[in-house]
Order: sequence, then structure tokens, then C-alpha cells
Amino acid sequence: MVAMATASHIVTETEADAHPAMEAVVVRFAGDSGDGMQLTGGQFTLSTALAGNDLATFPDFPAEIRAPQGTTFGVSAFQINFGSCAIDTAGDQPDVLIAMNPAALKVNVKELREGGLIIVDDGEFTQRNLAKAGYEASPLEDGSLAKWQLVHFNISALTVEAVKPFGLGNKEALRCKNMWTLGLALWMFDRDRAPIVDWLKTKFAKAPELAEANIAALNAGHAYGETVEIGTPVRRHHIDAAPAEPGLYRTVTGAEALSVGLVAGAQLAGLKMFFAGYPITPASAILHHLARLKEFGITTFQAEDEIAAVCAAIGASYAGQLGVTSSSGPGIALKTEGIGLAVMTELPLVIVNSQRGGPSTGLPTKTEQSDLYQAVYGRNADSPLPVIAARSPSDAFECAIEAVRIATRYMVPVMLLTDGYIANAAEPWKVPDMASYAPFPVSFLEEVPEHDKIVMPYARNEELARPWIKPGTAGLEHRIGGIEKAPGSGNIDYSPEAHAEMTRVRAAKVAGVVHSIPDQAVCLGEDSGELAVVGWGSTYGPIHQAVRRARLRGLNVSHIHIRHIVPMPKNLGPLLKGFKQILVPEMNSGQLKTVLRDHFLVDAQSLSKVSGQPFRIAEIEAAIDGALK
Amino acid sequence: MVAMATASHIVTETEADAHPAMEAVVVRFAGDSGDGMQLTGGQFTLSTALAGNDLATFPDFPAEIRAPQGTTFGVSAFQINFGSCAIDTAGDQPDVLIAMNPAALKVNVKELREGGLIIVDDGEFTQRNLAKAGYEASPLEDGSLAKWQLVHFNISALTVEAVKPFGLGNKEALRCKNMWTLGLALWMFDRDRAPIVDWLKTKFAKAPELAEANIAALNAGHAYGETVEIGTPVRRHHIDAAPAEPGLYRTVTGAEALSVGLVAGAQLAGLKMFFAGYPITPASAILHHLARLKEFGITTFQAEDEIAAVCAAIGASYAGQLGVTSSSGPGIALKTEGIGLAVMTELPLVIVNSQRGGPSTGLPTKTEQSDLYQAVYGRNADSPLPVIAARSPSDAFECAIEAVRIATRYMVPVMLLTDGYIANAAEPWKVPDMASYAPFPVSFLEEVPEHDKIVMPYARNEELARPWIKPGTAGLEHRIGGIEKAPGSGNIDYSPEAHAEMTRVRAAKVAGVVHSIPDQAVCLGEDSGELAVVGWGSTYGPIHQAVRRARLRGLNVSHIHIRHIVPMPKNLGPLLKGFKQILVPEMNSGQLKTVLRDHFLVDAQSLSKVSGQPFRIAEIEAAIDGALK
Amino acid sequence: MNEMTPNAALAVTTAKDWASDQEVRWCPGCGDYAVLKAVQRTMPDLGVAREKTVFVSGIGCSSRFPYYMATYGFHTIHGRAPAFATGIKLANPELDVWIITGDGDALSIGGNHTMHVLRRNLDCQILLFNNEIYGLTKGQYSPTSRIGTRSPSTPFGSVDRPVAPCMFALGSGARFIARVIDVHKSLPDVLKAAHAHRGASFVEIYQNCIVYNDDVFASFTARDFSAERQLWLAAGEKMLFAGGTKGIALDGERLVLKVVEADDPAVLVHDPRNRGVAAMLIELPGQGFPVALGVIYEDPAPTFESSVVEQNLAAAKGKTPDLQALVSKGQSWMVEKEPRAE
Amino acid sequence: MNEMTPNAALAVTTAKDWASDQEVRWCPGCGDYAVLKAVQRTMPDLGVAREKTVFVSGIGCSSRFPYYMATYGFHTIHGRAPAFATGIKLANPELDVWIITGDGDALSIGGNHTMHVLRRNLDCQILLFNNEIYGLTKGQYSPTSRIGTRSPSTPFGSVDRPVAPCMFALGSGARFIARVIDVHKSLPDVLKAAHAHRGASFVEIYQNCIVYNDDVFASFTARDFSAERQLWLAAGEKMLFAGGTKGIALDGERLVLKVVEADDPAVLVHDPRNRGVAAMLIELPGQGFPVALGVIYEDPAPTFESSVVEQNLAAAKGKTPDLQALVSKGQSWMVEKEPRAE
Ligand SMILES: Cc1ncc(C[n+]2csc(CCOP(=O)(O)OP(=O)(O)O)c2C)c(N)n1
Ligand SMILES: Cc1ncc(C[n+]2csc(CCOP(=O)(O)OP(=O)(O)O)c2C)c(N)n1
Ligand code: SF4
Ligand code: SF4
Ligand SMILES: [Mg+2]
Ligand SMILES: [Mg+2]
Repeated sequence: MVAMATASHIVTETEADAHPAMEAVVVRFAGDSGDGMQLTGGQFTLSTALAGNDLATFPDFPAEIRAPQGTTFGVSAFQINFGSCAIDTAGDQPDVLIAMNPAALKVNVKELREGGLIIVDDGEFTQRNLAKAGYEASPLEDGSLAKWQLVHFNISALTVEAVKPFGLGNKEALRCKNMWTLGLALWMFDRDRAPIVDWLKTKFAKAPELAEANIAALNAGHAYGETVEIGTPVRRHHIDAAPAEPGLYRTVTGAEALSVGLVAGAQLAGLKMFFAGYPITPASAILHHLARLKEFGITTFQAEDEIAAVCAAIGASYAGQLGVTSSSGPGIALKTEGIGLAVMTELPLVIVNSQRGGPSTGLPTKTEQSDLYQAVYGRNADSPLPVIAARSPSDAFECAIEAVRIATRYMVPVMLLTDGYIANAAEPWKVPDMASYAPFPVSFLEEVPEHDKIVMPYARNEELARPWIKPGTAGLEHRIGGIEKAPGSGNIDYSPEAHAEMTRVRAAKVAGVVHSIPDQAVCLGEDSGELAVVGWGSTYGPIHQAVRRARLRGLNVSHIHIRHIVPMPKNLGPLLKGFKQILVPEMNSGQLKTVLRDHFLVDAQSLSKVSGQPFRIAEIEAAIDGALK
Repeated sequence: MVAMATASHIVTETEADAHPAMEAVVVRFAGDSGDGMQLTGGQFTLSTALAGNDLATFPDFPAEIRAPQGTTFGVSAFQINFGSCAIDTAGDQPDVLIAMNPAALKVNVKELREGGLIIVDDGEFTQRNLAKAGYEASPLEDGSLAKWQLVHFNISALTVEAVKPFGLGNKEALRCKNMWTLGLALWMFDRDRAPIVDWLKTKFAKAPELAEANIAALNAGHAYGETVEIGTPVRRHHIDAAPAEPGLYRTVTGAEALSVGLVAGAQLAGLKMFFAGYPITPASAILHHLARLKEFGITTFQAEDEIAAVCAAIGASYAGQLGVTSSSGPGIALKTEGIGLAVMTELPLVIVNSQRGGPSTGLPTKTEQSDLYQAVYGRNADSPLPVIAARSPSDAFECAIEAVRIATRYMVPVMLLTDGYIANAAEPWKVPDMASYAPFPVSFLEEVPEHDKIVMPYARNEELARPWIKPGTAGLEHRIGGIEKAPGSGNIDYSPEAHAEMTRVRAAKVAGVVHSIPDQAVCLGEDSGELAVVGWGSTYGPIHQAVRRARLRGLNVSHIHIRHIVPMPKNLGPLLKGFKQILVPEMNSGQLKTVLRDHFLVDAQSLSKVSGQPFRIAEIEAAIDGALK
Repeated sequence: MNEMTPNAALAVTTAKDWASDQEVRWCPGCGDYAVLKAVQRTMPDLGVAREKTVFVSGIGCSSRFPYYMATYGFHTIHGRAPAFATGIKLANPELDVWIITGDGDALSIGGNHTMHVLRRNLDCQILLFNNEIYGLTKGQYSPTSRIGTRSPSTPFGSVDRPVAPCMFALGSGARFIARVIDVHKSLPDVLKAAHAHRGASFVEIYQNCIVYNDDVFASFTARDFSAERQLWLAAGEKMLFAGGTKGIALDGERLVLKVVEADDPAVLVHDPRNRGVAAMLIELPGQGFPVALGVIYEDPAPTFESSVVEQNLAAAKGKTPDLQALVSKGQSWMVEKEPRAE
Repeated sequence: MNEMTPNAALAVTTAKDWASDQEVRWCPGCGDYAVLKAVQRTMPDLGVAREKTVFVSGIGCSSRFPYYMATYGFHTIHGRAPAFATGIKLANPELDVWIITGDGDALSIGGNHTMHVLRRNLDCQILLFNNEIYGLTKGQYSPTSRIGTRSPSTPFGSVDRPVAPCMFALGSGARFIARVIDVHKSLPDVLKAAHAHRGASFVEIYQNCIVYNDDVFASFTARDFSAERQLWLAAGEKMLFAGGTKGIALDGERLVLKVVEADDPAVLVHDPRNRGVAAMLIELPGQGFPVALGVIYEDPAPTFESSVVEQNLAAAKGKTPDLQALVSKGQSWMVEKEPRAE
């Protein structure tokens, strides 16, 4: 039943060590879009988290449209990196690949580390499927997989067998394959099945027989690992729980963390939230999350397009709620004219950009961080606004609150950057204690202050913020718009003096945000030295691991990760000047690099990766070596 | 009849010299929007040009809407600087101000140089008009104009008198005021009336009596200067013709020069032009010019909005014509998503941005150059495209041709920057000899080349340009779109390899444009030294004059003016590094400065003016002194 | 927001109270003045407080309107006023929202938002100033300009077929459609009807641009033929015009409207709820026919903001906004161990 | 462009010749397959050459369509296909232009361009795949979704009133309006009629999204009641349905359509040029009424591109494109002097 590929061999000691000590394992589940791999991965993630491992995941599915079964462009994969050390990335090369059909094997096997383990469902290795995947001969026989450990058995048949008692049609029966596979994986890594059994029961509450069937498949897969003599290759891994700060944990995706963070921000500001969006991958998830949270005083509005979305959000802010809008690159492009009006009218607004591969429609389901130029510079005229970037799913929660704080305190639109990787990736999240967050309640102007005789919509407080006036407030009726204004009164004023002054104030206000943000910290390493690796956004994980590994090898390198891109922390300039070299890894062609060189005149060098895939630790580590050799 | 303001005084010798020697005079005509000041200015410009003076003008009219008569925000002004030296700017402070009503005086007088001459129509200085302009007392009596020379007489009455014979209604009669004033000005500066008389005859061909009346007013104004004893203040200026290169000259505005340049470009490329635009100030003029030139194979399309305009233009390029679209800041913002598709599909396209004051609706009729960030960085993802900026009305002609050349040779969208000042300003233009322009004919792919078996829409030539394939060509049917592609075939391809490679090629192609553009020249001064004043766009004039004056005072300063902003000329880096200091005057908050610092890591310092008004020579001269003291 | 100004709504006001201190900046003789006056004269009769009233506009001559009203006002960007209005009304349904727009603003760049605000039926009044031209940008033709319109962008005459604003509104699902003339005395009555209607009220105002499109409506607005060429509709009343001497009836053969003698029993009685007839009235073929004016169509339906509010309340019912619970959602686990060193 | 392929237009082709080599990537069972097949089967009968045919689309599942046709194809950006098509057709009026779009693409983000391409009457075929959902982005509701539609963005049901595509087209000035069903046998005939019509032909196709909105049209497409619930219109024919047992007539009292017995003399004969009746047919009230299908409205008018070309020629007539003359325009003067030193 279990046949080793001819010429396959057992991983040697040296090979084992070549790979960072078994403190972490990278497993990739790959199958057809229809095989439910994302689900399998999600549940495996949960059980892994429950086992107290630290982890990071990377779901990688095909473009929005469903592809025909068995084709390579229809392959959906879910990778998880977990273990007993701190995990910041979904891992580089998988150690274990579970492939449900030939296409899944074809697409993913090249990434498997040498000597890694392949488990395949040979029930799917029919001539037809092999052809669809573009295999002339079956890789299970032709020895082309020699450099890996190969194990294959007929998961399909085993599953159908296992669920027979529940009298499902063949199609339904096969749908349980993923649970069978999950069962095997749980056994391999010594995970508890209970939480998944519970989950299946609630998921199929309406169809108990389906619940039973899936549970049976799960158990069968587990039993299969337990009893059948698979032989050494699939030895039983036991990964110790990772040491983590004590406290209550859950897993969270970036999209959910960001959504919840927006809710928290609105609550801390004492505002109702108006969220306007137009569906677009990978931003839609935020709209979907918020649409269910009406009890928090949230109105969600699916607008006719992105322009209407940003305009409606600005309208809501004008009317006294917290206006929020969200999209990704192409949609943000359409919003830029509207954002200009928010800059001009100085209304609070949070604009979330879940970045994806581009230009144009580009690669909707792939991740990228190439909209930094657009965020910082992408408007007509001198239209500065604060820009913040989240580094991880859990960080998205903090960044969302920060965006709301700045927008309402300074009466300014704020751009919050996240990306497809953060949006979809899951990680364990230490549940925050909301009581520990200081509220920042908004106060609306209720009447004309003594010192003014008439309402002054463009009066300034010491931080240059103008008053927020709600329509409905008697005695404060006034008109605003996108035309240049007289300071104070806000009346139309085209005079050179007014334009020069208002331009100055708009810029000074945004620059002034620097006084309410923390100084830039160094995440890892000394705050001066040979090399600083400076990143932003979702490159945090791979940069951190690469720097950590390099430091373990005794290299003089530090990791600096920037959250506040506009304005930048006061100490950032001096900090950077303290390093001989500066390396900026970005999933774009060097956009943060431009900002750093302009601001600080430092010779920041770009490490660029624009492939729709996150950095691999090794890529950054190699660049560090290159810089320091 | 002529009353000197109490306490007014004659300009002293020293005062006269304080002002740059009488090689040039700056005259400003100011009146109500209804008074036809732009027309007066335009005709005075023509006659001045015909007299062989070099000149530059600056029309400055109120926001698009017509304001009620007599109000300060309804004031329309036209300034001309002319003389026997090279003129590159509309001049700083006027020497002579002709004000047709109190509001015009109020708004403009503060700019008049001390000792300058004021001529006003006191017929308009009624209580009502004084009030409208916000004068308590008449400035003609209260001595508030002491530091200038004041001359006033009832131009209204004199005009009505002059046109009596033609039996016009009072309203029509008064409409001739501007011609009366022009007559006076012509006399003051010894200009010939003939061309204007001709012009009036053709203009009013359908209404001879109006022609006669206007001519009579013109002559009356001239005669008035001739005969009536106005006394010294209005002495007869005679400005010698400026030495200029021999050849045929005409006056041209930037909008017209740019339009004609686009036509020339299309002809040199051997293409028909499809121009799609949506009206917006100050860009509309280009649409208006081109709409009349159908005999050149031009189709103009007023689209429903800017998005439709850019998309239609891309569609036309796809179909084999030269697609061109034009707008200003807010409209360009709306086009950015579409431009991204042009970047992705690699189709030729020219995007013209006639910049105006912003953010948002901002100052529609005022000039600014604050859309450089938007042009260079203002798109989602890594979407580089060539950017060119015109420096003057006549230069707009050359830049338009250059934009067409690059777009068609490299199959790429090109951004061409101009601004409200260039669009509206007029200058003498040495009529180009079209025979001296080398054609750059486009060749469409007609069949599958030998070496390929199938059509390869994304094959590359040595300059990385892809073939231009016209629908209608048998055997070359293919599909393109905004999704990432496989190199060569252009088929949808989300693979990391394809995205990395295509991203690289798109950037490399744009960078490669550097090989077909001239090296950066130094406009004035040595190509290394103490200080380089680096500019782009319409700041050319004031920078050039300021550097010229500073050099006359022996300062070590050079003027470098950049036309090609993306990519920048190969030699620009080394050139800049040859100067100890770099000063970058911009009508924005320092946008070119960012690009220079990023590219060359030079300590470029910004001299910023964001007031909707062009730089004054003195402002830049002062900054030069500051840098060099 | 009521409590802040308990009986402001009751305060008696005059037209002057609704005029702001800003100098009006339209061309002398512009039709916009007449509309401004009519609106200012009408507001006191609507029983709304100034502070509860918001005028939202796009960009255009007409869109300068909000600056001249002593209410809250938002002069936004070109073509997007309906989107801003939607955000404003959803954020505070108590506000009385007026959208001021032009033929270019609402039907060229803004056509999509106009359609969506109408189909959603947001409670607001939409005043479309149709002068069949782009005034603010100095006279280019617009989507309502007639074929052959010579303008700076169409020196040889426009060739594209214009859109009929009221027909577009009908096709977009509008539930209130009216048509009036800037200087006509019945403008205030139509404004009152539009305000009384709950939902999106679409009012097309024929507005004369004296500078760039003077007298374009003269064929039916000029004194001498106004009677002959204007059909003023009133619910439940016969469709009569020409001083009550002529009427409109249905040609049973061809199923189109025809002109008949006033005493013809076939003269139709105006039923504002009949969509088919509304379509025919909006498009009366000109030649020999009058122009249908007044409230052409009205058939109320639930408003967008009321449905949204209702659903928000229903969905929130029984749930408490517990932030701590929200962040703790899903399966979670405790970690007791000490933090690792590093 | 003809000369390049003299008699390509005459070459005999089969459906296969019109299929590209690209693998079709829709969900198994998607209605889009049926439409693709129907189009590929229809093309050979239209007497157009592949190289003269351009399929232009926006973004959406349906908008992937052009990749599967062996013609020229442009998969553009979301909602803007009509604008691209306008540029393409004006640049080369010889091309046969097809616009492929979805309910979100054409009516949510793209509503404005849809309106303008219709009112301008650009000669093209517009196939709107209406599945009343956003397929590509995984199932959010669309502007044509019925009230109460539960979707990821409306977990408690949508509240906004949908727009009726054909009514929107009528209000936008369309001159050809048809409605069909993805899997219905008469789709090719309607496509032929749309192609034969000179001007913008608007075709709404009820398309089943098996994954996110399965069977949403079943109430009138399902075998068992299709006869009862489908009214297929044919010019000059009586409006009969239910196997010829029932007909549609005008209720002379209320001036609305009603269902009558087939032999009732009042049964209407379909006149595709009657706009008022077209409005009533498009909006047949459901309950007890059939759904009007086939060519509902057709009344040709001059096409946009032909008028543009005509004017371009007329305006250019007698003028020679002399570039030197152009740059020398206006009053000019000679300067003889020597260039100054500096
Ligand atoms: C995005 C954008 N595009 C174009 C313009 C220029 N613009 C301002 S108003 C207007 C059209 C005005 O016409 P209409 O809406 O009919 O108003 P009117 O002036 O006739 O009252 C245009 C094209 C702009 N302000 N913003
Ligand atoms: C500017 C922009 N906004 C949003 C999207 C995301 N998006 C792609 S297709 C689509 C809607 C698809 O619905 P529909 O047009 O009905 O096509 P279907 O998939 O149902 O055939 C959306 C919102 C996008 N690609 N571009
Ligand atoms: S341009 Fe026309 S619409 Fe605009 S203010 Fe003047 S008259 Fe009125
Ligand atoms: S999602 Fe729906 S519309 Fe899209 S391909 Fe699948 S079934 Fe067809
Ligand atoms: Mg208008
Ligand atoms: Mg759809």
C-alpha cells in the first residue's frame, strides 16, 4: 500500500541540520480549489495554536475566478509554519507537502526542501489528471521525485471507505478527503482532534450525517497514521509549545484584526462609524466583517463604486460620524480626487488600502506593498496626509486604532496600509485588554467661542486642528468646500496670501502629528552599527528572522521597522545616520527607499522583490551577507 | 482736467535707477471682468511684438464664474513686460498701472513699484463703486496714493464723447473704453495703431458701426495722449526693438503651442490623432484648439468625464491612432486607474496636465506646478512612465512633439506637464521650419515574424518596446488586458516569475528612454561651481532673469532647467554633483527636490512658493544671495 | 440632534433669514438668481430649522448655490454630490438634505451617482439646474445640449443625442419627477411638493444661462407662446393647456398621446402614479405638442435611510456592544508559561 | 483596413474557428458557458471577419469572455468598457465592436458610461450578463439584486431597490433593447437582431451564477412554468404566451397592461417602436404576469461614429493639412537684425 519512490532516501543527519534545528516545521497543504485546502489549513492552524505553538500561515489561492478541476491554475495551497520558537513568517521551504492531486504536486513540489516529505493521494493520479497537470508520465513512478521522501496511498478510496456507513453519494463522500488528510496531519504532529470535532458538529448542525461522516474521515486519517506501518519517513513529530507571554490567546487574520481595530478606535473616540466600501480583493473582507457588527453603532454601505464610497464616507464625517473607506490599489486610485477634498475641508477620514499586485488589475490575489508611492505622493497639488502601515495581522489592530486617533485628533484623512498577505494570514493573537487603552473622546463644537464673534470653521487649536462642527448644531451654520479659503472664516479666498498660508498650515498640521507618536524603536539589535535593515508592513516576519539568524551568526545588523511613514518619528533620521549601511527590503521597486533618501539624505539601498510572493528569510539573509561581506 | 493727487511727486533720478535700467517696462491693465482687459492686453501685446520688442505677458483673471460688476473679486488684469532686452518673465512690480475702476485700483496698486505711474478712469469712482471696492474715501483725494504718480481723468466720459457720432446706446458706448485706453497706451509707448485698426475691422466685420466706434475710441485715446497737456508724469516712452534671432515671428500662448505641437507630433509619426478630454480650467483650451483642426486627421471627443476620456484615448491607441487626453490635477487624479492599464497593456498615450492651484478644486484659474508628485509617483503599484515638462509657451510646442515621439517609439504612456501660466501667457515665437523636424514614422506589425510561430503581442525589440498591432490585421488576432502576463505571448500569467520579469521589463523600458534624449544642458553659467539653481516648467523665466542679474553682479551661479523628469538625462547626476549648493525654486512645496535627492543623493534645497502667483525675479535673486552670502 | 435646538423647527423665519452673508457671484441676469430667490422664499414655509438643513452641491455655476444659503452647506467635487448626500443622510437621518446640481454635474460626470441615489430612494430633494450647457467652464456643450449646439468644444456643432433628464430619472427608478422653469411663479409650489415627498425628489429646472446659452428655452418659455406650449399637470385634474382650450388624450390605435379639443371626453386625467403615461408625458414630441411641467410622476416607496436604520436596529437588537467580548471572539487558549528571554 | 484581408469577410467559418486556444476558467455549470457557446455559434452567420471583430469587456467573471474568442479582445478595467469601445470605434469605424459586461460592471461602477454610450448611440452590441450578483469578488449583492438578498456584504439582506437594466437603458436613450435567458434556444436569434441593428444594441441576458446566486431566475426559467411565465415578443405579432392561450392588452381605464384570453380582440400587436408600451412591457408587474423577452424596443437613429466621421469630413473639406501654415498662423513679423550676443 505504501510504496517509496524508487531511489528515494532517508534524510541524513547533515541534511537535517542544514535545516534550522527542528524548532519549527513548515507544512503545506495543496489541492484543487474544490478540495477545501483553506479549510483544512485553517483547522490545522487552530489545533496547532491550541497546542500552544507559535505559528504563521500563508494561504495562497488562485485568482478570484474558480478554475476547472485538476488544472494547475486551479491549485489552492495553505502553508503553516509552527513550532516552539517565535514564528514571524510562514516559513521558506516546506518540510512537508501534502498534495491532493497531480496539479498540486506539480505546482508546489519545487519549493519543498531537499529531503522533505511528500504525501500524495495516488487515487487522483489518473491519466486524465496527470495530463491536466501537464505530466507525461506519473512522477510517482518515474523517479523524478528522487530528492524527496515520497509516501503515497489512495486517500480518496480510504475516505470513501471510511464514510460508507453514512450513505453519502460518491461526490459528497470525496468531499471528506480533506478531513481524512487533516486527521493524518494531526496524528503526525500529535495534535488534539477534539476542537475540530466540536467545530464540525456546529458547522454541520443542520446536517448531522455530514458531521458524522467528516468526523469519521478525520478519525480514519488519524487512525491510519496511528496503525498502518508507514515506515520511518513519516515519523511522529512532537513539537513543544512555544514559550509565549502568558495570557489569553486566539488566532486572527489581518482583515479581522483591522476591522475590530476600527471598531475599537471608534469606541475609544466615542463615535459611531460609517464604513463605505466597494468590493475588491483583498479588501472586501473588511466590509464583510464590519457588516455583522451593527450593535457597535456601525453603518456599512456598499457604494456603487470607490468614488461614491470615499465621498459618502467624507459626507458621514462631515455629519459627525467616523467616516472610513477601504479598497486596494485600483480603487484607491479612483478615490484620490475625493481624498483631496478631505484634505482641503480638513475632515477626519480613515482610508484603508489592502495592497495587491499591480499595475492595473494585476494579480488580485497576490500580495505586494507597491502602493506606498500612491499613499505618500499620489494626489494632485500639495496634499500631505498621515500614512501608517501595519506589519502583521495582530499589528493591524493597533494600527487601526492609531489611524482613528490621528484622524479625529487632527481633523485629517489618514491612509492605513495593509496587504493581501496580512489580510489573509492568521497568527496567534494575545487578546488585548481593552480597559488598558486610553480613550480619546472627540468633542464637537457646540457654540461660537467667546473670542470669535461669528462661527470660524477654520479656527485652529494649538495642534492646528480645526473644530469639528456637526450639521444640526444651531448657530454654527456654515459652508465649506474644495475651493481655497480664508484662514479662520473658511470663506472662499483666492488671494496669494490665503493660499500660501493655508498650504503652510495644512502641511504643518500633518508634520505636527510627530509630537503624538512614539519615537522609532529598534526591533532587534543595537541602535547603531554596520547595517540596519529597515522595513515596513508585512515584510516584518522575514526581515526579523533573517536578522535574527544573521545575528546568531555574529553579524552586526539591526532590524528597524517603520509604522509611521508620514510623518516619520523625530528620532528616525539620527537613528539611521548611526548605521554605516541601510538595506530596505520591499515587495516593490524601492518606494520607502525614496522617502528615506529624500528626508534624511542617507544612502538607503533597496532589496526589491516584486513577484506576488512574500520574501523568503533566506533571500534577506543573503542580502545581509552580501552587504556585510 | 488732469489733477495730480495731492502730495504726489515726480520720480527722482535715483528712484529711476533703483529700478533695473529702462531696458524693459512692465504695464498692467486692470478693470472689471466686463471691461475687456484681456482683449486690451492681447492687442497691446500684438502691437508690441510687431514693434520688435521681446515680451512676456501674464493674464490674471478671476475664478471661472463671472462676478458682479465693480467688486474686487471681479477684477481682471493683464500684465505685460516688454523691452529691448530678452524678456523671460511677465515682470515683477509693474511700472505703470492702468485701473478702470476703484476695485481694480484696490487690488493691484499694492504691487506697483514705488514711484510707478497710476492712470485711472475717475468716471468710475462713484460712491457706489468706491463702496463696492471697500474704500471709505476716494483714494484719488485722500492722499493714500502718495508714493506713486497719479493721473486720472474721466475716460468713460471721454469715450462716450468720442463714439457719439455712431449712435450707440450708452452701454455699448462704454464698451469702447478699453480701446480708448489702449489708444492712450499705444501713444505712451509709441506703438503703431494700424494692426489694431485692421483687427477691429475684421472682428466687427458684421457690425461696421461698432468697428468705427472702437476705432474712433482708439484714436481718441491716442490723440488725448498726443495733444492734451498731461504734464511730465506720463512722458513718452520709446522702447527700442529687442535684438532677437532673425526670422519670422508670431505671438503664441502655451495652450495653442501645445495643441499645434501635438498635431505636428502626430504628423511626424504618420498617425491620425484621437483627442479625448473633459472640460476643466485651464486645460479646456487645448480641446478647443484641436476641435478646429479636423483637416489634420484629428478626432476630438468631449467625454462624459475624465475617466471616459482616458479610456477612450487608450481605446483609440489600441485601434491604431495616437490617443491623447488632457486635464488638470483633479481630472488627472481620476485618470490614474486608466493610466495604469495603459502602463500594463503598453500602449502609446499622451496625457497632458495643465496644472492649477490645489488641493481639490483649489484655485482653478491660478497657476501652480504641484502635480509633479502625481505625475512621477501617483499610481498604484510599480507603474513608471516618462514625464516631460514644458518651460514656456513656445517650449510647449517642442515638448508636445517629444511626448509623441517617446510614446510611439517605446509603446508607453507619457505624461506632459504644463501649467495655467504657460497655457494663458503669450510670447513671441520664432515660427519653426517644419521641414527641419525629422519624422519618426510608426510601423504597425502586419504579420507574424518568421522567428515566432504565433502572434507575440509582448515580444520586445532592442529598446524593449512591444509591437503595435492594429485590430483589423488578419492573422494577428490576440487578447490583452490589465492582468499580469506571460512575457512574449501576453497570456494571463500570475506566476512569480512572470510578474517579476514583466515588472523589470516595464521599468527597464522607461529607464531606457534615456538613450534617446539629449544630455542635460546648462542654460546659463558654468557647468560646475558654487550654486546651481535647478528648475522645471514655467519657473524658467524668473529663474533665468534672477541668475542673469546675479551673474551681472559677479555671483558664481548657474541655471539648469530640466525638461525630462522621468527618466532624467544621464549626465544630470554628475552635473549636479559639480556644484557646492543646489537651489530648487518650485511653485509647490518641494516636489522636484524629492526626486533629485532620491536619485542623486545631493543636498538639493527647496525654494517654495505656493500662492497661485508666478515667482518674482527678486524673490529668486534674494534666495541666491542668501545661499551665496 | 433635536434636543440641542428644541423648537428651532418652530421658529418663524422669513426669506431673508435663509440668505447667507456671502456676495452672490453669478452673471447679472443668470437664471440661478431666480431659483435662489424662490428657494429662499420657500424655506420658511417648510417648517424646518436652518441648522437641520444641508445644501450639498457638486461643481458648476449652479453648484455655488449652497454658499448663498444661511444653512449648513457643502460644495463638494464635480458630479459626486449624491454620494456625499448619502453619507450625510445615513449618518444623520434627521437632516433635511438638498442636492444642487447642473446638467453637466448630474448627467455628464455624475450620471452614475444620480442613478443610484434615485434607485435607492434616499430622502432628499434634487434640484437639477438644466441650462443645456457647461456654464462655469465657459460654455462647452453638455449631455442635454441639442444636436448641432456650437460651443468651444464643438465649433461645428455637437453630434451626440442628448439625454432627457426626467426620462433618465424614470429609468433610474425615481419615485418623484417634476419639471419647472427658473422664473416661473409655480416654482415654490413644486419645491414644496418635492419637499413633502418622502424619498428622492427629482426636480429638473429649465435655467437660462444668459451668457452661453441665452433663450435656449424661449420656444416654450417666452410670454407669447407660454400658454400654447406649457402643459401644467395636477394630480386628478384633466390635462389641459392653451388656456384650457386643448387637452391631451391617448390615441387608442397607435397607443401614443395626442392633442385634442378641451371638451373631448378622451382628455386624460393626470394620475402621477402611472409610469407608462409618465414616460409619454416626459417625451411629448415637441412639434405641435406642449411641454409637460409640474409634478409628472409621484409614487412613494420606502426610503433608503429608513430601511438602513431599521435594519441596523433590528440587527443590533438584544446584542450588547461589548468590545472585550469582540476581541476575544472565537476559540482561544491560555498560556501560563513565563515569557522566553530574547 | 479592408485591403489587408480582401475577402476575409466572405470566408466561411464554423463555431470552432471563433474559439481561442485559452482554457475557459468559469465555474463548472456557470451560465456563461452557454452564452459563450451561443456567441461562437452565431458569429459564422454574421458575415464578419474575425480580424474585424473586437470584444471589449470590463472586469468580472463575464468580462473574461474576450479571452475565449479567436478575435481581437480587450479586457479593460472595471466599468469602463463602453468608453474604450467608443475610442476603438471612432478610431476605426470598420471594426465590429462587442461590449461584454456584468450587472456590477455595467450598472454599479459603470452606469454612467453605459448611459452615455447608449444616448450617443455608438454602433456596437452590448451583452449585459445579469446574474444579480458580483460573481468574481465572491458573491456580494449587486444593483440588480432583489431586496433582501443576503450576501457577504449584506448578511441581514440588502435594503436598496434594484435598478431594472432594460428600463435604465430606455431612460438612457437606447434604440435597441432586448432581454434573453442564457440557456434559451432563441439567444442566437436575438444576437443576430442586435448585430443587424445599426447603433447601440442593448441585450440583457439573465445568467445563472451557480455558485453565488443559483436559480435566482428559476421562477420564470424553470421548465415547468417557462411557458406560463415567458412572453416572447415578435414585431407585428400578437403578444401571446402560455402556449398561445393568453395575451397582453391595454386596460383602457387605468392605462396599464393586463392579461386577457388569447382570442380577446384587445390583445396588442407588438410595435417595437412604441416607447411608452416598451416601458410597460419591461416593467410587467410580476405576479400573474409573464416576463417580456426578445426584442422589446427597436427604433434606429443615426449612429455616433457615423455623425462624427461625417462632420470630420465636412469640416476638413477643401482645407489642406499644411503644418507649416498652421504654425505660422495669425499676425506675424520678420526680424532681420543679427542675433544679440549673450
Ligand atoms: C473632476 C473635474 N472635472 C472637471 C471640472 C471642471 N468643471 C467644473 S463645473 C463643470 C461643468 C459645469 O456644468 P454644469 O454642471 O451644467 O453646471 P453649470 O455651470 O452649467 O451650472 C466642469 C466640467 C471639475 N471642476 N472637476
Ligand atoms: C476599480 C475596481 N473596483 C473593484 C474591482 C473588483 N471587482 C471586480 S469584478 C467586480 C464586480 C463583478 O460583478 P459583475 O460585473 O456582475 O460580473 P460577474 O462577476 O457577476 O460576471 C468587482 C467589484 C475591480 N476589479 N476594480
Ligand atoms: S455662466 Fe451662465 S449659468 Fe453661469 S453664472 Fe453666468 S449666466 Fe449663470
Ligand atoms: S462565480 Fe458565478 S458567475 Fe462567476 S464563474 Fe462562477 S458561476 Fe459563473
Ligand atoms: Mg449647465
Ligand atoms: Mg454579476
